[in-house]
Amino acid sequence: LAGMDSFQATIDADGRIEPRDAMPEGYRKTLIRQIAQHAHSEIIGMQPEANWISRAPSLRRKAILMAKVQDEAGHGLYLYAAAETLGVDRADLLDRLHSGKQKYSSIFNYPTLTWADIGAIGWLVDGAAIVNQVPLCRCSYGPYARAMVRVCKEESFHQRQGFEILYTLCNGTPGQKAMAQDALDRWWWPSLMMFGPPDAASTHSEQSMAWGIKRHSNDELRQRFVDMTVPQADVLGLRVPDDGLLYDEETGRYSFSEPDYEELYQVVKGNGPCNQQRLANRVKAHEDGAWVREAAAAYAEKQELKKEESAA
Amino acid sequence: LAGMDSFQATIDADGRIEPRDAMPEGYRKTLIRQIAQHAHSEIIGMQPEANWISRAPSLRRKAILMAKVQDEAGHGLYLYAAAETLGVDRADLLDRLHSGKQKYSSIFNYPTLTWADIGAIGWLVDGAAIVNQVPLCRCSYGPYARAMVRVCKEESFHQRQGFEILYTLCNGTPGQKAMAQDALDRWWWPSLMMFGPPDAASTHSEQSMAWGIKRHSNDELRQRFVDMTVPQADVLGLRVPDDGLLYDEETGRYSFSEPDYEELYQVVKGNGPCNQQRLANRVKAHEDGAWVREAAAAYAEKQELKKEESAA
Amino acid sequence: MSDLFEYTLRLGDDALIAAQRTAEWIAAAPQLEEDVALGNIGLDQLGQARSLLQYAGQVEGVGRSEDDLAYFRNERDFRNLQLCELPSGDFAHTIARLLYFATYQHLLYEELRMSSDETLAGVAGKAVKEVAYHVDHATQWVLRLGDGTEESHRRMQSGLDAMWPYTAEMFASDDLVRRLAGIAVDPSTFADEWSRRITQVIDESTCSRPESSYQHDGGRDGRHTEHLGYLLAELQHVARSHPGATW
Amino acid sequence: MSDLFEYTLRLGDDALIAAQRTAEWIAAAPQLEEDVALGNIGLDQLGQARSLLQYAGQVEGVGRSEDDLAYFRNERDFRNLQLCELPSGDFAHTIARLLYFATYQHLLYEELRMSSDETLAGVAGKAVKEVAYHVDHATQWVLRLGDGTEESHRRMQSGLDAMWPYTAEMFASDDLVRRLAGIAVDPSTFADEWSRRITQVIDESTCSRPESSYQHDGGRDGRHTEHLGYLLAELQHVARSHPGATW
Repeated sequence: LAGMDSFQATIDADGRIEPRDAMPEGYRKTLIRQIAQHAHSEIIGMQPEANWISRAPSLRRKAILMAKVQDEAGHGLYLYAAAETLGVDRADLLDRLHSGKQKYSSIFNYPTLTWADIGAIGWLVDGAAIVNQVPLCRCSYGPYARAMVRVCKEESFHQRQGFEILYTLCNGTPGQKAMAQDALDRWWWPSLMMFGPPDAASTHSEQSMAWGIKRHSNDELRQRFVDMTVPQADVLGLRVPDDGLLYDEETGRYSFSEPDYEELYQVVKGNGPCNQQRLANRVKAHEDGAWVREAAAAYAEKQELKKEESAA
Repeated sequence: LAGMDSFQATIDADGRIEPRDAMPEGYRKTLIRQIAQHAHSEIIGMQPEANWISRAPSLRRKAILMAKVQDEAGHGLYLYAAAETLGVDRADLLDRLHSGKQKYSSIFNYPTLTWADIGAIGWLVDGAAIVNQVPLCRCSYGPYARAMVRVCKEESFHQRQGFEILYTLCNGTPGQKAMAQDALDRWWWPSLMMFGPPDAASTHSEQSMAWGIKRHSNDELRQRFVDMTVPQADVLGLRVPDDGLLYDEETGRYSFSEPDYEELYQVVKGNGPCNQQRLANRVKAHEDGAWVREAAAAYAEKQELKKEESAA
Repeated sequence: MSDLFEYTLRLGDDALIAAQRTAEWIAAAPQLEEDVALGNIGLDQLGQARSLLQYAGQVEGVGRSEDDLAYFRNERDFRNLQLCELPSGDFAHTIARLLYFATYQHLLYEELRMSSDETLAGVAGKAVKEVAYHVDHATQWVLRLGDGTEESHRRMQSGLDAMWPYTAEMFASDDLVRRLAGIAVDPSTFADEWSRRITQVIDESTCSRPESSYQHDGGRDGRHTEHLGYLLAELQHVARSHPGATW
Repeated sequence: MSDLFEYTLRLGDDALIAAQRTAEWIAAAPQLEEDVALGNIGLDQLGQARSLLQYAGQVEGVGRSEDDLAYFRNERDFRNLQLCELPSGDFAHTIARLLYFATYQHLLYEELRMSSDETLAGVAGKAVKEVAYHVDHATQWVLRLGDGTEESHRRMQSGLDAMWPYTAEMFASDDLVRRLAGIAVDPSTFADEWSRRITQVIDESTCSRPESSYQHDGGRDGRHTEHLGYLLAELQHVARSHPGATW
C-alpha cells in the first residue's frame, strides 16, 4: 500500500512509473491492452504499404517505402518490448492478435488501390498517428513514453515523405493529380475516425486521463488533426471531401462534418474491406515461419548444451 | 500364328491394324511408347504457351492462344485414348511421365521468354511437328492414324496462326521486329533437332519402318522442314541463324549446318533449361488435383449404388 | 461518360476479369478433361468480354477499341465485380465462384435478350447459351465435390463460404440501371431467383448454404480488392511496354 | 554498347532483381526481427542497384536515368544472374540463395575496390561492408536451420540443392570481362575461394554440399528463366502506365 501511495504521488507529480514500481492492476492491464494494440497496428500496418513495394514507380520511392515499412517492424519491436516490461510476452500478445482477441487500428482494414494511397497513408494516417501519439511521449509509464519518443520522430519523417509523394503527383500529369485526389477522397474519413468515437460515446477515457495515459479527448485530437491537415491539402491543391468544411477566422479552427461512425463500428467489428485478408496474411506468415522459429530455438539450445559440456 | 501371318499381310498390303487384331509384342510396345510420348508432349507442351495467356498483348491473340492450348489438351486426350486401345491406361502412362520413365519432346524444355516466342512455337515447332506427323496419318495402326488426321488438321491451323503472329511483329515497330528475330534465333536449332538424331545415329528406326510406324528417316524429314521453312523466313524478312545455309538451284533444296546434337542429348538426359520446371509443374497439377479426382470417383460410385438400390 | 457506356463496361469487365482468372487453370487443372472444359469456359467469357468492350468503345465514340479498354485503363477505371478478381484459390473455390457468377450471368443475359438495345440483346442471346453450360458444369462439380469424399466436402464448403461475401454486389441496383430501364437489366429483380437456384444446388450437394455475412462492394465504382492491381499488371504489361504497337 | 556500360548493368541488374525478391519477405517473414533484417538487406541491394544503374546511364551517355533502365527495359535486356530472379521459395530457399549470392558479391566487391574505374571502386568500397553483413546473416541462418530441427535440416538441404544449379553462372568469364582488365573483376578468379567458403558453412551446418549438377546459364546474355517476365510486369507496371511522369 505504500507502493500504491507512491504510484499516485508519481502520477500527481507528472512523474514516470517504471517497471519495478508498484502499480494498480487496472493501470497495468490498460497499458498492456493499449501498447499491444499499438504494436499490432504497426505490424498489421506494414501490409497495406508492403503491397506497393514491388510496384513503386521509381527506385528512390521504392527505397523510401521499404525503409518505412521496415521502420514499422522496428516500432512493433520497441512496443512489444515496452509491453513485455509489464509482465506479458510477445508470443502471447501475437496469439491474442491472431485469435482476434486483441485489435489493431481499423484504418489498416482499407485497401491500398493505387500508388497515391502510399502518399495518402503517409500524409493522413501517419499524420493522425502523430497527433494521437505526441501526447503519449509524456505518458506516465516510462518505457511506453520512451518508445513513443522514438516512434514519433520516425513517424513525422514518414508523414513528410507521404506529403512529398502527393506533392509530386499533384504537380505531375493530370492522371497523377486525379490519382492523388482519389486517394484523399478515400482516406479522409477513415483518417478522421482514427481518433476513435466522439467523446460523448467514448469509454475508458476518463480513467486513462486520470492515470496520465491519455492526455486529450478524441474530439480534441481530431480537431487538431483537421486544423493541421486542411491547409496542407490547400498547398497540394486538393479538395477535402467534406462540403461542411468551414474555416472560422476568429478561432483559426475548422468546423467539419461528422464522420460516419457506423462505418467505424462495422470495421472494428470485423466488417471492413480487408479485415479478413490482413489477419489471414498475418497468421499465414506466423504459421509459415513456425518451423524457422523452432529451428532457431533448437539450435540455441544445442549451442547452450555444447557450452556447458565444454565448461564441464 | 495365323494371326501373325495376317498381321504381316496387312502391313505388306499397307492396310490398317486394328485393336482386336493380333500383333507382335514389339509392335505393340513400340506403339505404346511412341503414342504415349506423343501424348505427353502435347500436355507438357501446353506449359510454355500457357505461360503467355495472361500476358497476351491483345484480346484477339489471347483468345487464339487459349484455344490453341486447349486444343493441345484435346490432342492429349485423343492420343491417350489411342494408346489405351493397346491395353494400357492413361493413369499408368501419366505415372510413367511423372516418374521420368517416359519422355516428352525435348523442345518443350526451352523457355518462352517473350511474346514472339508464341509466334515462333506456332510457326517452327508446330511446323516441325506437322512434318513429323503427316506421315503418321498413314501409320499402320488404325487408331493412331485416325488420331493423327485430326491432330494434323489442327496443327496446321496453329502453324498459320504462329506465322501470322510473327508476320505482324515483323511489320510492326522496330522493337517488335527485333523480338521476332530474337525468337527465331533461339528456336531455330531446337526445332531442327525435333527430328531426332541424324540417321547415322538413330536407333529403332529400321524396325519402325518395316512395321509401317515410321515412313521417312529423321534427316529426310529435317530436310523437308528446312525447305519448307526458309522461304517463309524470307517472307517475314527474318534471317535464319545459320551461316551455312545455301540454296541449291538445281535440286531446289537447301543445304544447312549440322545442329549441335550434343545439346539435344543433354536436354533429353534432363539437362535443359526447363526440364525440372516442366515436370515439377505437371506433377504439382496432378497432385493438387488428386482430391478432385478422388471426389469424382467417390461420387460416381455413390450414384451407381443409388441406381442399383432403386432398381432393386 | 454515358450511362450505356458505363453499363456495357460493367458487363464487359466482369467477363474479362473472369476470363483472366479462369485461364489460370489451363495446364494446371486436376485432369485433362477439365483443362479442356475450363478452356472452353474461359474462351466463352473472353468472347463476351470482347463483344462488350468493343461495343462500349463504339458507344463512347472516341475511338477506343476493345484492346484500348482492356490494356490501357487503370485499376480504378475497371467496373467489374470484386468476385471476378479474387484469386482462384483451389479447385473448389474456383467452382464456387463459377456457380455464383455463371448463375448470375445466366439470369442477367436471359433478361438482356429482351433489351431494346439490339447489340446488347444480340450479345446476350449468344452468351446465354454459353453460360447455361457454365452453370451446368459448375453444378455438376458442386455435387461431385460436395457429395464426394470428406476432404472434397470440406473444401467445397470452404469455397462456397469464401466467395459468399462477394455475392451481394451482383444484385446491387443503382440509378444508372434505373435510368437505362428497357435497355439494362436491374439485377435486384432476379436476386431471389438466383438465391433459389443456388440454394437448390448447394442443398443437393450436401453442403450448407453460407450464412449471411459482411458483404463487400465497390467494384461498380472502381473500388476493388488489392488483388486486381496484380492481375492488371500481368494482363497489361506487354501491351503497355510497346505503346502504339499492333499485335 | 560499351563494355563498361554492359558490365555495370550486369552488377546493377543483379542487385536490383535481388532486392525485388528480398523485399517480398517484408511483412511476411518468420519473425519481426527478420522483417527488419531482410528489409536492411533488400535496402542495401537496392542502394547498390541505384548507384550502379545511375552510373551505367552516365557511361552510356544518352541520358537514361536509373529509372529508365529499371522500368523501361524489356526482359531480354536485363543482364542479371538467373539465381537472382528465381522465386523466393520458403525461408530456407531464400537463405540458401543469400548465402550463395552474398558470398559471391563479397568476393567480387572486395576485388572491385581496386578497380581503376573510380566510381565502380567507390560503389564497391561501400557495398563490400554491406554484403559482409549479408554473408554473416545468411551464414547464421544456414547454421541454425541446418543444425536445428529435423524439418529445418531437410528444408535447408532442399534450399541449398535447389539454388545450386544456378551458381556456376556467377563465375563465368567472358571476353567482355577480359577486355575490361583492371576495371572489371573476372569472377572465375575467385570461384575456388567462393567454393571454399560455402563448403565451410555448409559443412558446419551439418548439411551436405550439393553434388555438381546441370548448371543453367544465359542471364548475362539476357536469356532468363520464365520467372523474370512476371517479376518485371509487377516492377514496371505503374511506371509503364504513366509514361513521362515523374514520381
